Amino acid sequence: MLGLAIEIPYWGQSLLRVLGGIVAVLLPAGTIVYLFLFKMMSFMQSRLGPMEAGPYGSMQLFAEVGKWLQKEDIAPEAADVRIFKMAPIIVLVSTFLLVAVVPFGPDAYFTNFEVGVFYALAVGSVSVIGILIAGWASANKYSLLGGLRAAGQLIAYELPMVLAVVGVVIQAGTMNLQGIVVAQNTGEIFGFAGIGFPFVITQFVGFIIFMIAVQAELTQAPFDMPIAESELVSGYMTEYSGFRFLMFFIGEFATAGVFAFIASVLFLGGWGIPFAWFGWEGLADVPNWMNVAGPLIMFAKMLLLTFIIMWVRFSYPRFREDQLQTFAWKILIPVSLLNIAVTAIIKVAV
Amino acid sequence: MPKVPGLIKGLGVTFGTLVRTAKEGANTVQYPHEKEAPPIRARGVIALREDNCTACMLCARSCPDWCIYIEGHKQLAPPRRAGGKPRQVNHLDRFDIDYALCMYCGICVEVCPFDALFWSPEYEYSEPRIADLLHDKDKLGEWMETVPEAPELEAGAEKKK
Amino acid sequence: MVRLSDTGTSETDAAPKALPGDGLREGIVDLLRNALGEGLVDTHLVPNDDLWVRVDRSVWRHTGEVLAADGFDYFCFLSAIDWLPSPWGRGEDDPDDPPPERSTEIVQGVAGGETRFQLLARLNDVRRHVGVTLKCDLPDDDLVVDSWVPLFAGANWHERETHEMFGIGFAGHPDLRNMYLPGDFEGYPLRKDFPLLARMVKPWPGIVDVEPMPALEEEEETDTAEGDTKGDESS
Amino acid sequence: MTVLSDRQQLSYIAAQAADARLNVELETEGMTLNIGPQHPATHGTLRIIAHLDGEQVVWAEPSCGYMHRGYEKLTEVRTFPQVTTLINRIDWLGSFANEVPFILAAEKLMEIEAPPRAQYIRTILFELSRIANVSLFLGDLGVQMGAITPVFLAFRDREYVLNLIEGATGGRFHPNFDRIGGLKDDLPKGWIDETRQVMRKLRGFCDEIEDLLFGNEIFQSRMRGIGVIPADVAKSFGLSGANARASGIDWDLRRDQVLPMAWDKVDFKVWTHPDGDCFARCWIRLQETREATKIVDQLLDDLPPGPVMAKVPRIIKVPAGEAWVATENPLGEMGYYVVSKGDLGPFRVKIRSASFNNISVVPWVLKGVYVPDIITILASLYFILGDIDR
Repeated sequence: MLGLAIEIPYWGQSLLRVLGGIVAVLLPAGTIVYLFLFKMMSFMQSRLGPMEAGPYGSMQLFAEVGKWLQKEDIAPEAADVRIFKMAPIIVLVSTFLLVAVVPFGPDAYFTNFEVGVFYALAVGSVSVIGILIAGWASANKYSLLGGLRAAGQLIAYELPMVLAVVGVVIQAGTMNLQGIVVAQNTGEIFGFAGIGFPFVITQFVGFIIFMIAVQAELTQAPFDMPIAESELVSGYMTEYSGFRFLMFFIGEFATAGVFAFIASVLFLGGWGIPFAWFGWEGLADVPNWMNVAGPLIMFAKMLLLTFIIMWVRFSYPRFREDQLQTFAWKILIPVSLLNIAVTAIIKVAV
Repeated sequence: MPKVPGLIKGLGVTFGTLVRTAKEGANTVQYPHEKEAPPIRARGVIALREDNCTACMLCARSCPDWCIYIEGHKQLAPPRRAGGKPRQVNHLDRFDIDYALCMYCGICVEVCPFDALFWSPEYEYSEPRIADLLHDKDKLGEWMETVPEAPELEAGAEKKK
Repeated sequence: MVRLSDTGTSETDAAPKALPGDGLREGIVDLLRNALGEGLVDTHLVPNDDLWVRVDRSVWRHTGEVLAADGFDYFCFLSAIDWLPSPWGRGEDDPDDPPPERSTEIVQGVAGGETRFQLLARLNDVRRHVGVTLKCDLPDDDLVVDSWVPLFAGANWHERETHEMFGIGFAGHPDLRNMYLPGDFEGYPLRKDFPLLARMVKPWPGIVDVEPMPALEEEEETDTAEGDTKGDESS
Repeated sequence: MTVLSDRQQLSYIAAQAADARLNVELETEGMTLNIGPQHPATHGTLRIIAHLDGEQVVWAEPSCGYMHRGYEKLTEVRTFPQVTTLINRIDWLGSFANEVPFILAAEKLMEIEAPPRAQYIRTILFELSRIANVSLFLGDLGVQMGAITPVFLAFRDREYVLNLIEGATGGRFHPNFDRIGGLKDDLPKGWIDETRQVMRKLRGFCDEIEDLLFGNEIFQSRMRGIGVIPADVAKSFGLSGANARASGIDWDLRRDQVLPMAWDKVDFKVWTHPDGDCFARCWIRLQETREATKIVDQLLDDLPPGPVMAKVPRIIKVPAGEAWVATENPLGEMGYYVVSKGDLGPFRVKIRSASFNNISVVPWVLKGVYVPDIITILASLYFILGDIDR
């Protein structure tokens, strides 16, 4: 279903996809780091953040990357070196795998996968393996505790996340992410199609649970026990430095961006604008310029969601590990199950 | 009025600070570009007025850290009145303060009976080598330029004699 | 807005209580005298201020028990005093001169004493707002006393510290490891005959004096105070 | 230790028994975790050796001495004026407060008293250093709990207080402003008005911290019921300051003893809390900061005119005698037992610092808690390493 204005050979498409993937991962990561980690956090703490590199410190990230790349690649003596070195790559790869199914426009996607939601949730948990082996292979007690905490936490929060998404899938009637976008933008609320029908309205509970689970999956405060710098120094990342730490770092923020993309696809209407505005009937009617505007809309929505993620991160203290598990198993999962049940009943009834 | 959940209030505090920083500016200063002036009384560095020093050794003896080194010798100075006998005065040969040892307690400045030592609020004299923190009398003399006037006192204070 | 501080989780009797008078401290002395008998060696009472009690080594723990039962259950501190005058002074001697003669006479302080080492401890009564300082003589050849750890858990660290710093043993203490110093450290730093190395490694800068005029050297050894002449002029 | 038979330990034993069945099958073994001496949570170089079973602490013991500077020995080779600058550095966050009890002890031996204006200014500076100290604690509490913002707010507002202290004394951290018989100098012009403004800002900071941290449900769930220290345990370990008052011990040396200071001339509330848990300790400190700002305001209102220095000889020789003076420092009861032999310097000074006693309860209170609670409990006990090791 390639309806592009120009014909591109297959190798060209592949190259474009690779480049696009890298951009789709690194650009949000860089933006999030600069905008939120450097600037928003500083402003929330009544300071200015980095100001020296570039205007308003905008080149700071490049300076940091340059610094990390120069550093020696150190592995602890007792570490299981091969696995130790592999771990950050696994974490980063999972981010790239995730972005593969996110649609950015009618034709601007990497793959159009029928079970996109299922795939996204599945590869999202690959990073657990990376974190667990990072914690284990570092031969450090703090890392080990951090890795174990991360594994327990990510597994616990995978479930509410999946369950929160099920409501959306029921409502959209498809697991194809592109289909979910179309379903939201062609929908109408009691006959009013002016804003489409973003699922956040009906699936608000699911949205909240999804965002909480994302927060936990990203190991951001208040769920940052695996890193917990005041207890475990840096958790599973303690022994990493140089570009391997950089990979974890990019992985952390790129995953935040990608999860925000997915959340905006699932709940906020993704790249689309309400089709009724221009009288489009379906995906086939969407003109080509949406391939340019779509990513921008997605980017704006991603920034909005990461703003909330980061805002919470900079404001809250962290839970204790057992409280986190209690929260997941005793509150989030029952609530999301209830949400599914209600959604299903309404879906069948309407 | 129902109680606002603490989680929401916390978000409000951080957002409020964000807005305030954006509107009114940060509470920090961009150090090498702009500098905050220390208070007048700030104990930054000790300045020496060499003319006043009589090498009486009081400061060196009252220093808790033993970081003041003084050497001096006696010499004849011109008489005070015309036709009088030449006087014997102490001449200062060496006056070193080792800022690597100094605790900045100010006892030396206080005990000095001849007003030869002063506090200056200057603070930018860090050195890459620890030995360079030993300031000799010339360097201590240079700090004299930065010594401020003593501040006026608050109402109700008794004037110093 | 409802503040946490308004929810009033606090209960307190803010009114300051009447300050303890003489009678209170005398009562404590009487109590101890009755309970300890011969064990109470000496007391020193500054009216409305403070109370010192010196007890015999054999009743050290018993004193703690008696006082704890009387309300002195707040453990303040425990340490020791070495009454030997320091053979090193303040470390300001000129290394070239012959070492100065220093008195080695041991003079104890408040509430007297007979030995070089004295145990020092303080207990408070937080309800009556009164404290008592306890002292106990320890003979040089047998620096051991009963531990207070069974009475006051907080004495644990204080006794460890005292053991480390003075070499005083505490019978019944569970664990007299060093707190601060390495395990194989030799000597007891707070004893007066333990030199403070920081004051030994370099001579005092104050030893140096202004060199006299070469010509007048034999005439008079001028004192530092006579350097004033120039100061008068400039002021 | 006898006091260990508490419900905390009983619950731990019960948990152990429950785990024992599992352990037989899985052959688990404990792990020893060294927290410190270089660790983000140890403010300085305290080392906690924790023996863990999973994430639960079997036993934990602090290991001190990484910053032992031997102050008790150092005071013996210094004169009385020289000691003040040294003891500034015991609790380096509330340094002015360290000077006061020593100077008071020396004054007691010399039987002189500072003039009223000096007493007022002393008390003001004492409370300012309490605010500087405790406001940093309130911010640091956030960092220990994983919230990064409060510490910056705390540093921001502590800066105002430090500027005040520096403006009056010349020393930001180590004022060395107290002299036997009074103060080194009077206040500079404009200081009082500035202080009033800063006190208003500090009250705003307390509200902010309360909204951001203390009211936060996550924070409360982390703090409430954790690290409970009952009153009798607190007394037998000699806990003082907010740690004791959080256990319901109504004991504040500002109110409960006669000192030549100005606390008896102001109206303030001594807060206590019946719970004795981490939250109580932190909350008491928050309230104390508020009270301290009010004390400063009241003292500024009726600051008497007059000299700030009593008549003392130029060369200070303290008559032979012994004196014990303790004050309610930011960290708790800080006292000096000064023995003088009529010399230029003290013969022996026993420094009773608050943190040493406060932290000696750690092996007791850490039994059976989880690793994150180690940090919470340590943070809530609030120690300054220089105050432990001296």
